[in-house]
Amino acid sequence: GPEIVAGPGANPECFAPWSDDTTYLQWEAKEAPYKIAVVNGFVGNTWRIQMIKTAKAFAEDPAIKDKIETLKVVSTGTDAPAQLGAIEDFINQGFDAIITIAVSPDGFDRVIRLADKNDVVIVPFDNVLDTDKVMQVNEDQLEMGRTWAKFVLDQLKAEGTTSGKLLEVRGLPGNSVDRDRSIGIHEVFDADGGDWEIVQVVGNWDDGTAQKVTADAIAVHNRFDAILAQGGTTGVVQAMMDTDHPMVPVAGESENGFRKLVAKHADEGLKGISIGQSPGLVAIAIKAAISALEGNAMPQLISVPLPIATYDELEDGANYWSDLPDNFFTVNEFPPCGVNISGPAIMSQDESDVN
Amino acid sequence: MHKSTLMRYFSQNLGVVTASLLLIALYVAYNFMHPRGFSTAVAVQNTNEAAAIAFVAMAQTLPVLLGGLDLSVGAVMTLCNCVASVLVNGTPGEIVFGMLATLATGTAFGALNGCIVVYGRIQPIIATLATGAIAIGLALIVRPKPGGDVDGDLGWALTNSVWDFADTYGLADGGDAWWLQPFVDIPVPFLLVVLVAVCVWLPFKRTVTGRTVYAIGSAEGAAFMSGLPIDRARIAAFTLGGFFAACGGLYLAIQTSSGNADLQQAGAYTLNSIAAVVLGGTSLLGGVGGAIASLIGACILRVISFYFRILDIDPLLQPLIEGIVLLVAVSFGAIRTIRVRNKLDLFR
Amino acid sequence: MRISVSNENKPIVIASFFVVVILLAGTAYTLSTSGAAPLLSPNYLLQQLQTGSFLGICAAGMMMVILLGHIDLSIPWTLTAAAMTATAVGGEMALPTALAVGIAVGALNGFGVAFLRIPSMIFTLGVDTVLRGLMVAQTGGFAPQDTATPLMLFLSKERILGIPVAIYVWAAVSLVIIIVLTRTGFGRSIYATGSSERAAYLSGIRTRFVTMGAFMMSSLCASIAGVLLAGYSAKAYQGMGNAFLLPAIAAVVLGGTHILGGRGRYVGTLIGVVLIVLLNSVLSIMQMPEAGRQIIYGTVIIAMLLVYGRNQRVTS
Amino acid sequence: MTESIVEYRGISKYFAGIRALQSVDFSCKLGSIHAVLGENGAGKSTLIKIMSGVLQPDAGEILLDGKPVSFPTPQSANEAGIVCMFQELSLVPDLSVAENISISHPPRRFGLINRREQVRRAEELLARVRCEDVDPNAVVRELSLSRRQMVEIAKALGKSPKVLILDEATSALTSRDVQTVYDLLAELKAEGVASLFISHRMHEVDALCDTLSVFRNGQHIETFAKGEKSEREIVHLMIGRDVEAQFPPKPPAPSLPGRGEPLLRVRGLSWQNRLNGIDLSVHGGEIVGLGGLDGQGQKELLLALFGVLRDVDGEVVIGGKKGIPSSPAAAKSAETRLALVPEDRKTEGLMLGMPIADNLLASSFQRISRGPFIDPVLSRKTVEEGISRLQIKTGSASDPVMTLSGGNQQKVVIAKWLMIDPDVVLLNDPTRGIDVGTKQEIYKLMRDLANAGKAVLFYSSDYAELIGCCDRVSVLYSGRVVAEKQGDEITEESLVAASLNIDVEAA
Ligand SMILES: Nc1ncnc2c1ncn2[C@@H]1O[C@H](COP(=O)(O)OP(=O)(O)OP(=O)(O)O)[C@@H](O)[C@H]1O
Ligand SMILES: Nc1ncnc2c1ncn2[C@@H]1O[C@H](COP(=O)(O)OP(=O)(O)OP(=O)(O)O)[C@@H](O)[C@H]1O
Ligand SMILES: [Mg+2]
Ligand SMILES: [Mg+2]
Repeated sequence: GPEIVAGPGANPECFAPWSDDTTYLQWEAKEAPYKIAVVNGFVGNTWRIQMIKTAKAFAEDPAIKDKIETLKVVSTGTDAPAQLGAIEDFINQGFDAIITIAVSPDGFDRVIRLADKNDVVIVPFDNVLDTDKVMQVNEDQLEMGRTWAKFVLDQLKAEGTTSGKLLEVRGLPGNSVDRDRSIGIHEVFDADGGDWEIVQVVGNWDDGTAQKVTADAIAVHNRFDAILAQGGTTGVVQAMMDTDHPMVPVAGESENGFRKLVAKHADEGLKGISIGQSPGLVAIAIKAAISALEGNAMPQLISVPLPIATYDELEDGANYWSDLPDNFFTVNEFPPCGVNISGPAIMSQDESDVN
Repeated sequence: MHKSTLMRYFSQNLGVVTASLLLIALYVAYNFMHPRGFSTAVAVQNTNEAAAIAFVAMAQTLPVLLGGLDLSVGAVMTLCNCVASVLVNGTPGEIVFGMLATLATGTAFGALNGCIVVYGRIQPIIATLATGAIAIGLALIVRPKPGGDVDGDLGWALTNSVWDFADTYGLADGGDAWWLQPFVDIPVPFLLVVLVAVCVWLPFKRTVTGRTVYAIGSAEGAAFMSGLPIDRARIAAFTLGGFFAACGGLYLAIQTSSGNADLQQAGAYTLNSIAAVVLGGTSLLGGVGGAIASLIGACILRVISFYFRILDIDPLLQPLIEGIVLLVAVSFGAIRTIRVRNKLDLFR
Repeated sequence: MRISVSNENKPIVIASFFVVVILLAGTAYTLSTSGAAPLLSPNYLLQQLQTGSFLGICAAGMMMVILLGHIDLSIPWTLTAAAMTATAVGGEMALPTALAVGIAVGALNGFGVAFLRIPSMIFTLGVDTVLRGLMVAQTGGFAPQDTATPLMLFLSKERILGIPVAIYVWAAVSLVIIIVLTRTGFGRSIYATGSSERAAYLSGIRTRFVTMGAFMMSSLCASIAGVLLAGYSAKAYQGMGNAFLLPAIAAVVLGGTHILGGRGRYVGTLIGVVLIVLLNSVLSIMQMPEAGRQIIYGTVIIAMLLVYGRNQRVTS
Repeated sequence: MTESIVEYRGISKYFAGIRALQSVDFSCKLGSIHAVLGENGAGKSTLIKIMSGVLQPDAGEILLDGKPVSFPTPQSANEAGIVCMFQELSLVPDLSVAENISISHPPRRFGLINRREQVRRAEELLARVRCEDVDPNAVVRELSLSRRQMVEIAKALGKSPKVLILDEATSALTSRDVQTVYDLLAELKAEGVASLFISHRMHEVDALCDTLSVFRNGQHIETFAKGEKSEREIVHLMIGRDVEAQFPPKPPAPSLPGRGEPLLRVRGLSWQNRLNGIDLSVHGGEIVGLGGLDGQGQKELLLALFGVLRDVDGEVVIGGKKGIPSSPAAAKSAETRLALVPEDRKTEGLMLGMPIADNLLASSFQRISRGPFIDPVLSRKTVEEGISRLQIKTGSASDPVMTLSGGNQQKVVIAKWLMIDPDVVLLNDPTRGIDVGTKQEIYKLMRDLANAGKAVLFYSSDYAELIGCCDRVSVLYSGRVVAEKQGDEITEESLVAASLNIDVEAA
């Protein structure tokens, strides 16, 4: 298993520690090239597909191509034993590192124990584990919630609104990401002291569901002063427009569709902020795994900066694409890490492919 | 003339026999292709992965034998998983109590299903669609967020080989006793599944109640006229199904040391359990088949997914291939259709 | 032609009664908490029916299959696949493409169930998985266009005479189904086949084609729902059909269709859909947490089936 | 005579207002074989279902050995020594013969079923009913109907009954098995067992029973000892009127040559090992019977002609069209116009839960449709015609067909096929379980069809019917036609001899 060492770690611009008390882990160095596996859970949505394609594409990147002997990607579905089994199987097969999006934030004790026994580096990202025994990569979900809330608060204050009714569209119930983002949002509004009523609906991070629950909420409550959506934001805005709800500030994810709508309607009051959980995180996780295998000291929890774009920063062709589908996630590049795979480059082999 | 016993067994159990052969072929080939094939580590990993679905497939078998379907098995398993994640920790006494309470929860829920079906006289498929929702609701109340701390030693002991089990609890000289040697390499989850199958299912099948379950699925009217205890058998079948689902949930909790009231996972388990039952050769019309067959069916499902890890298949094509393999596997049932010479035999 | 037996109408009457109860309970709740009664406003109801039309159309198709004593588990991804291919093709051909996908999937399902005689429960499950795999591969390989065409937008969002077009579409589908079920030999053959396939076959009914036809209608309905849903969301996306399977089955059964086939009236299915849509929206107005929602959902289904009267005990 | 073992006092039973039994007083005595007679729907099955715990009476009481009892379930009746063989068999098709025979009280060891002992027991009981050829380990589904009935009898014996009830339990038995049953019942009688015997075959009742009870319209009409009344009187009691000739008169046998092409000609028909080169022809205007022991290929022949079997070899010409229809739908098409009244009306002839009207129309949707749409006026007219033509006794055409009595259900099946105006009518034992009155109507109908120029091919397990109805009889033995009799040659002896494949002339 890894040793706990003192920082700083390698390449701190890219592998930024989560906080000051983040510990550092160090594995014994191994000879390149490495065998790396990505064990995904569920596969039936665009985000996951984009993530898988990013992983494949990143492995072909000249900077790391030589360090990877094989990159294997499997999707196990939402079944925890299948995911744990796949990880264990790769350990048995002698893989060096395993990147994973955990189906459940717990239950990895056994595979972590096995991985440590076999000196395998496990790197959970996106849906991370409630443990400090492995190196993990994520964006700060709490911070994301706070940023959304601060932005909305600022917009409202600028209009002179200091109290009112807000709509919060939450994600998958029970998920830790959903929980953290929501906590972040409420923290800020509670601290503000204004009289804010927050109506919560469950949108499952899915456009259709989010659209339906938003439409229902608008029908019942008539008017909200702002909307904070964890995902399915395109659907949320769509519902606003369908119900002729006045354009109000919206905080949301990084779907291309949402950014397109914000760019188009910002003047009418759709002041939006778009922060995304990027499918590109997988690339950073792979990079972190390689760095760890090379024997570098690594932060136990790596914080990837939030890719924020507010309505006044949107630029067609740079951080959104007006001629491309709604459904892919815009933010995918992390320059400090040398990860430069843009959404459109991933999701379409060539530009002519898309209209 | 009377056929020989063996011939008769084969002809009457064609489904199970084919499934077993298929499983053996698939599994042996997998081990040959695996860099560490035919080793305890691989066997432990494989059986761990298959245990929960095997239990759930056994749970699904009973309602199917009755000629119905239980759409709540996945949900009941999830509920038990959540209950176990809360209760199975602390002193050895508390742990044992937690395990019993978990099994009792599933068994009770199964009995509830049975009572609704029998006394409410609602079709099982639709009754369990509803009770499944209730089970998930309860699971969410028990465990609103995934997590839990199931006893770690227990988790380690039950998810490894017999040697590790003995080692963890200091039994049989820490696993080194001479009499244990022939067994040290057997994975514990394998033993657990076999134990439940042999000690619960096989005796059940050989009681009048168990036979009544088959009789109901085959011809309910005839069963009633023959003076068989119909209601008791129905309730017993659902109860036993609940017990098997609870075994699955308990094992899942021990394996993942946590509980997760995940709706999608519950749904996936239910659907996979049906697929496993069919692959094992149990007829969805009822009356033919058994839990052992479903167990084999569940293993086939799992082994198929093992192959994605050793073959080089484009990850984005994996779901497609998985679907096609499933479709083709169940389409083997069509061979019977093609062989039928009297078309009336098709409408059973 | 078919003269309804009073037993068949009982579930319909009871379900209608429940619809009223739900409306009143929901209104009582909103009146007591916010002093308004949005549930009774025509606009809110129309909007609920507009989103309910997707479920309604899926349930209409599902009913054909359930009348045969089968079930179609491939609805979620049939819907999704139809919508995704339609938007990918785009333009004039979008709608015909969606319908063609529906018909093709239905033909495949029907072939597996009627000709290969694989239990529908498992064959359609397999088809669903295959379709999901295809859509994953398609999204990953070809970066399909996903924006809804203007026609799709019109069909699900516009209003004519103040009523959403989606509701007209639902009404049209319903009308077609009612006519098929009551006034055509095909429809009567569905009932006959569902009641006893053996007897229907020996009566010279081509039961295999009847089965194929019913599955094709089911998938066709799913694809229409997919088109509407894509129009409503302005785009097609993975997993858009996931929310429709179990509610569609529940709606059909709550409407009094027998899950083992042979019996049921379409009006019942309509009311079943309305019931489920209203129940869902009342629960979400109450901001009921997921746990409570699931429990209430299950309890309502069981309670209603108990009220409908229990099945005959089998004694011979 | 001995004491009555079971006694009914004022038993009544209603079904949704329909009277099935009305204040019935009835008793049966130990050591007697007691026949229960009555037309379809007279209440016989209801009577014995109450006795055996399947149904509960609405009024009245049952005395067993003089003590009032009630049987809430078949199990409780069994425990009291009342064992019933139901009209619809109570065997479980997917369990083995041995399991079926000891189904409710299997031999056990350590609380679990002892399979070896179970097989031994089955062998013993099968030997008692002279069915050593039945493998106790065979699944019941694999057995023919007649074998199943014998297994059912073995199963009943295994419960050591004090009262044994046979509700049309012998309807599919061949003469050899019937003889076995006779012997058995005589044996049981000697042991003091009371037997209740329900059958629509008068000659069986005559040969077997010592006491007869007649039911009509849910009422017990009369009980008397055998020989007190003539058959004619008994039939009068049953149906409330006199029955003239049992069979309609046959037309004089025309000479075969010079009648032109037969409507149905079969040459060298073979299928699996069940049909081994059948030659047969049926002309318009004649009724041809299929004779022979049960299971010699008669049913397969009818199914093959109707397009139900796959891989049938041989040459078939139907109404000038060559070839075997590929399915029932093709068989009934305008070109061949074949109709089949199947063996088991409940599962093969009717959609039991559907309205009578829909059942009547099930074969003729095309005929009553304009384009794809059913013409409501035409369909109503067609249904009314069908009901009145066969005098089906129904309340409303929209009632489920399962509310009809057996005979009327059978009429629905026949009426359904008459609607397509068939040229060739195949009948598979159409009078099984049908009462005397209805049987007559069916015989008359067959003759009318023949007189209208149709060809009728008719299988029956009852020799009397073949003799009374048919212009010609082809006797099948192991999938071949071994004899063809016509006119006066059709006698019981000649048919029996041919069935056993004995050459009478040579003997
Ligand atoms: N389950 C039932 N539901 C409604 N009516 C019934 C039911 N069982 C019997 N009946 C009524 O009782 C009458 C007597 O039926 P029963 O079966 O006893 O006649 P049966 O004498 O056995 O006739 P068969 O000779 O056809 O066997 C029937 O005509 C029918 O109207
Ligand atoms: N659901 C029902 N509703 C009304 N009447 C019924 C119903 N089910 C059965 N019956 C009546 O019960 C009687 C007895 O049923 P059973 O199944 O014994 O038929 P049966 O008349 O004896 O026919 P068969 O001569 O073919 O044996 C039938 O004659 C029928 O009239
Ligand atoms: Mg009867
Ligand atoms: Mg009868």
